[in-house]
Amino acid sequence: MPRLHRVLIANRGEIAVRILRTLRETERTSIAIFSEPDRTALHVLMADEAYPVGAGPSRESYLNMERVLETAKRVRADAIHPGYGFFAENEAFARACAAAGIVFIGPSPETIAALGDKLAARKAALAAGVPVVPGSDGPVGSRDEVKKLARTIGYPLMLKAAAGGGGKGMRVLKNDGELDAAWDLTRGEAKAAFGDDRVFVERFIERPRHVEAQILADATGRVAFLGERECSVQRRHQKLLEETPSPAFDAKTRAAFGEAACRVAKQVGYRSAGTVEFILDEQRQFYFLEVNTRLQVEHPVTEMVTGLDLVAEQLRVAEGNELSFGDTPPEPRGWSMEARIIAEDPSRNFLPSVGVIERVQFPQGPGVRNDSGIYRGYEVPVFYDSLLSKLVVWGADRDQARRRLVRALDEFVLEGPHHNLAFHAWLALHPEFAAGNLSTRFLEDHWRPGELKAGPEAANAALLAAALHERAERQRVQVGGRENGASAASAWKWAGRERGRR
Amino acid sequence: MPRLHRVLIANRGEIAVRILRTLRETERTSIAIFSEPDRTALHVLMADEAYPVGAGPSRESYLNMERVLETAKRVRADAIHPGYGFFAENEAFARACAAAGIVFIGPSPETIAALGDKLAARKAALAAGVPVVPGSDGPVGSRDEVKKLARTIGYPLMLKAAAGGGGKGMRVLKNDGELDAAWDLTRGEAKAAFGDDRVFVERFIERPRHVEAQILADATGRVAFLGERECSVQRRHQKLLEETPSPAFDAKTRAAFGEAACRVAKQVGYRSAGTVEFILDEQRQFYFLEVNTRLQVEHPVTEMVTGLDLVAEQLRVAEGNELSFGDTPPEPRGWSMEARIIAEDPSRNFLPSVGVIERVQFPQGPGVRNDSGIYRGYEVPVFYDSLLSKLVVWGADRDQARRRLVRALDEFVLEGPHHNLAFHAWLALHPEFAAGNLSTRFLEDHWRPGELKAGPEAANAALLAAALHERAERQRVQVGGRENGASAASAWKWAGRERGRR
Amino acid sequence: MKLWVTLEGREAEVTFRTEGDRLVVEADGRHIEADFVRLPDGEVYSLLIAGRSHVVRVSPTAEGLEVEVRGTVIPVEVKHPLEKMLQAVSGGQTTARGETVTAPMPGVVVAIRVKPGDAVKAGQAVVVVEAMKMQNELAVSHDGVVREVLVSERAAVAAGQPLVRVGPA
Amino acid sequence: MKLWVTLEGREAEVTFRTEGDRLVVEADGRHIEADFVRLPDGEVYSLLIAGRSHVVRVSPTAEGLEVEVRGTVIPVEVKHPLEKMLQAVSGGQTTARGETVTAPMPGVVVAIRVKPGDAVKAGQAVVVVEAMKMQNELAVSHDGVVREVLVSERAAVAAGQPLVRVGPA
Repeated sequence: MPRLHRVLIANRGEIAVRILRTLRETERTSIAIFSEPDRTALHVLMADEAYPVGAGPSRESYLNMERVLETAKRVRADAIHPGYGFFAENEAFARACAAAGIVFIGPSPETIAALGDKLAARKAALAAGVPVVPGSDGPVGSRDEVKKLARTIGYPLMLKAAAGGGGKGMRVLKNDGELDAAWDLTRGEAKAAFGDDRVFVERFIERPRHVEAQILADATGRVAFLGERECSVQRRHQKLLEETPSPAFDAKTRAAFGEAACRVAKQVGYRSAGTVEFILDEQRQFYFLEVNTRLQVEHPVTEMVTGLDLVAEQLRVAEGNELSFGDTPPEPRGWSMEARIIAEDPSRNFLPSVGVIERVQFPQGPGVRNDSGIYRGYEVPVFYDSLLSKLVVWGADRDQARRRLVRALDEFVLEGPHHNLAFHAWLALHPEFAAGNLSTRFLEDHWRPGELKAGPEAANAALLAAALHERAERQRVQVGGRENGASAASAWKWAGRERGRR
Repeated sequence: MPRLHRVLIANRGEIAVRILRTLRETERTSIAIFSEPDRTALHVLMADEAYPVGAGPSRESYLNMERVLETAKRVRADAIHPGYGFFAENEAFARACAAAGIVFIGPSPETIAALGDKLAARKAALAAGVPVVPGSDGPVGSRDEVKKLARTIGYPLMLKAAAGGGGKGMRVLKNDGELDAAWDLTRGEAKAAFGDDRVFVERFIERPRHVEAQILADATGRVAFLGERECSVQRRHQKLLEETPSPAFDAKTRAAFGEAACRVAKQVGYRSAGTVEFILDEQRQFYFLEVNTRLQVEHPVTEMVTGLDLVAEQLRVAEGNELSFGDTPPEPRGWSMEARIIAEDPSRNFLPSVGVIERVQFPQGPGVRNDSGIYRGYEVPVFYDSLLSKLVVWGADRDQARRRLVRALDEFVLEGPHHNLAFHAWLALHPEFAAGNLSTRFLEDHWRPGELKAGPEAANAALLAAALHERAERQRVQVGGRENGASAASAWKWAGRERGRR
Repeated sequence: MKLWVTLEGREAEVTFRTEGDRLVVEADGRHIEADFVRLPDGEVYSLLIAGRSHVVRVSPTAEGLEVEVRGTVIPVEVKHPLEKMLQAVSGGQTTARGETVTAPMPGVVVAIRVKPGDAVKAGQAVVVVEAMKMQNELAVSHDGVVREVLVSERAAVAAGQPLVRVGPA
Repeated sequence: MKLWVTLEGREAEVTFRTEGDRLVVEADGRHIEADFVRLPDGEVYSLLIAGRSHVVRVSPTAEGLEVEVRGTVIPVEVKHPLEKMLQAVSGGQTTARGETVTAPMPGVVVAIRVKPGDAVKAGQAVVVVEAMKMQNELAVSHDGVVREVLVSERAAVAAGQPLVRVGPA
């Protein structure tokens, strides 16, 4: 297999930037694609080449299979890297690439098909002798079917989109009543997000940990386990902070866990980088959840402790070469955490936010890595997801990593959309987090609106800043500038609404 | 020894920022000091506390011993970290700290005294059985004395300030004629930089490599060798790019080298972090040069491959604790390089530059670390040295590190003063550098003015940019806006001068 | 200069003056002095309060100011003497006025949970808007009665567009 | 619009027009088209030239423009038709005019190597200024004769301050 010189990145945002950095470091030509509103996106500015693929909505550009493939052919791309989301786990796209003589950087279409459907994946895991969470054997067609199942498995249940992933299209049901409310909403989200409204159910574990295995398999079927990642801190099934290793693991658990993950991978003849997701119950017994046949958002924490470049390894595999480390992956060193910096407002129930990045200063210094798709003056488009940047830290042990995260968050300047920097600072300083007592219910258990109150010293500083602002504004401010007292008062009332608008 | 809670940083710029990051990560109070022009310097903005110590010139502020110590006492500092430069290698300051009951973070005053004087240091090395470069046994009093010495050792000779360091106050003499020219200039620089115009001479090795050993010694006299750093790429004895490991070393050389460095350290009862500098001749025989009794500018490359935080280790030693790794330092992993980003103009013989940082975007992503003292809108003061930032990269091997450096330099945006980003890109791409063929004469051998010519593609882009600029300016530009042709012409002539002014 | 500043729910009468780079503030009995300088980029101030270093970022919003201190955003309500007086006159029983639920960002209405005449309780979700691939339930902040529903399901809505008007209970 | 652009020593006659976000340039026979957009921060343009992505930063200087492309700074001299004509008239024998050596940055004069009347050769150092702890030798760019020395040793000088005037040989 010849060297892949020209690689098209069928993605955008931070992951497109992440991929093109490796392309540049391996002296390949990086080819970006962009939707109309993304003409000024960072991945377009940084790429060697960039080509338009349509209008803002994903379906008309990044998910426009014909347009993307036509572009790849026209610009003579040797390969396509799908990143995550979009076509990353799309069997048809992978097939179409092969048909067009373009290397799809990822597993085979057959593997994607076998694992993309959660139910087929469950079967594969069972076939490999890996435990799974009890649930429906296939899609459930009606509320009643679910209710019947509930009699045997018992509530709480999890209602999940069959084609789902990334926490979208999932709801917990505590009783028949909640089912009635959730049924349409969940299938609606599934339809909107994946164009497939089939859903299934499985037993809901009260306080599970989400732990996943990073695997890397070469073309000859050799599978390497690169350590676990704990992604328990989530909100609405959306991961917020990931780390490796898992504070819940000892060497024995890790060995069994890695061995199980590799069994699943071998069962389906896996190739390239992938993630086998498990949940741990309160007894730390792990159950297979699903396989993500792609590079994961949180892959950097694995890179920080192994020193590997997972994108570079994917390219090696796609070129038919063996992995850079042969049979023995490097010993993980130290601890790494990733905080997802998202455009949302923690003080308003994490409502998504948009707008122009007015100012940004990324934290720097020892043990800090930023993977980002934003820059000063860039307007975050409404069409795509609200991940602005990933703040990744490394430490010799968990506590150094955690304290470094606190330090880095403190340095991080981000003005424009609302963001969750202060939330992450709250999290990193929370005694239960510091103690490693995590579960996917961490927020339900510990987060309360108003957690982000500033201390008295900060309040004093804010008071002084307000005075200095008034001094600066003195000329422009007319006393009573708001037409009348009533509307001044109404400013109060509207406060909530208004803040969402920024 | 009690924990050092309140640590005053008797320094400024990137190293003050570097130190306070570790203080924050180890949950200590960071106390900055600042000169008048540094009121808005980054270390002041980032510190927990900050106190003024006088006017712009170093002698009136950062080198004002009474003022600094008085401040440290008044604010109840437990310890002072001197960084590098300023009081870092000042015996009297270290003594005064002790007298004031403040812990000086560094070696003992006696060690500083023994090693601060290059001639005493040579004696210590000889006593430890470590080879030194042949030269004068003490300061030379006159031109004639040097000429006499030259008869025995032979030209070329190196004329060096006895109190020197950091490459300041050094000149190479090829013959008696050059001596006459250099004598006053060198002693003048020595006087200006160190307040001590004593100079000495030693044999000048034509194409030496500069390789240094990072050592770390605890209070009980245990000395650890943390690997070498090659700092051969220099201009006017000013290091420009450092890396670890050295491409000139094999395991055998490294072992002998580390062992020699530790012998010197033990000979003088060294404590805390230090650097033993050697030069390698063309036969890769190493000769002791000097010991820097401080944290080195280039210490981050050692941190990148060992995973250690050298400032944290210094704090442990200052608190009387053992090193974090006990007796066995971590195995170095991979390769690291540091490029010094300096406010100077490579296209004008590296003339120092000043001005406001109009825009800055640090490179991000995998394996990249920035240690910097600047931010957007900050005005680089003329009083201090012109190091703006340190770009540090890590790679699994030298070539990945080098290609990552190229990638990071390409991402780096820095507008305002002239800078040497393009120079570093030239260096990192130079075949001799890529091959690891380094010496302190690398620039004399390979650098020519005009090396930074842009390629045809960049020239086209520049042409288009000029057109777009004119379009944007169309309204404001009056044709012939410069009063007349003569002055338009003179704009040419003045170009050189003008560019220096930015 | 005199101001009323509401910060974290507490309102205080604040008087301040500056002397060169010194700022002197009196707020309900407390006396605070600081060395201040405005930084070059944006409305950002460096404050040294008894040696403690703070960088504070000020951004005006519709209802006043947001001041960011070390990553934490602190909403600050500032009123001037006259404004204060007028508000006193108007009594400021803000909750009696009802409210309008607006779209916080561009999106598509995927569900409307109420119809005119429905009684709603504070915190009750009345509309679901999908934006950035998330479905967001928009709730009322006070008890009341739905007066108007201004959009229909599947409608694309702009940021700030009124969706539902609610009157006092 | 027509311009004369000097770039890396070569002068070219350039005509260009824009159509929406397309830029069309003709420069000595070559035809270059690009998709362009000005980026929000500074005078920075994103160019797509036949798909190749370039971010170019433009900063005006005393003698024209500096355009930065991927870290390399390219000085660009731009002249307008009239300016061009006038320069033709004035013959532009720039080197015959002599020059003034100025301090490139604030510093202290530590040595003066010439006196009025001395003949100097291009590249010869005439003054040493210490700034940022480095001693910088300032040279003349053309042969000539020293007319005036405007400073004395130990004098503190400001950026751009004239130090030595040199007349034609």
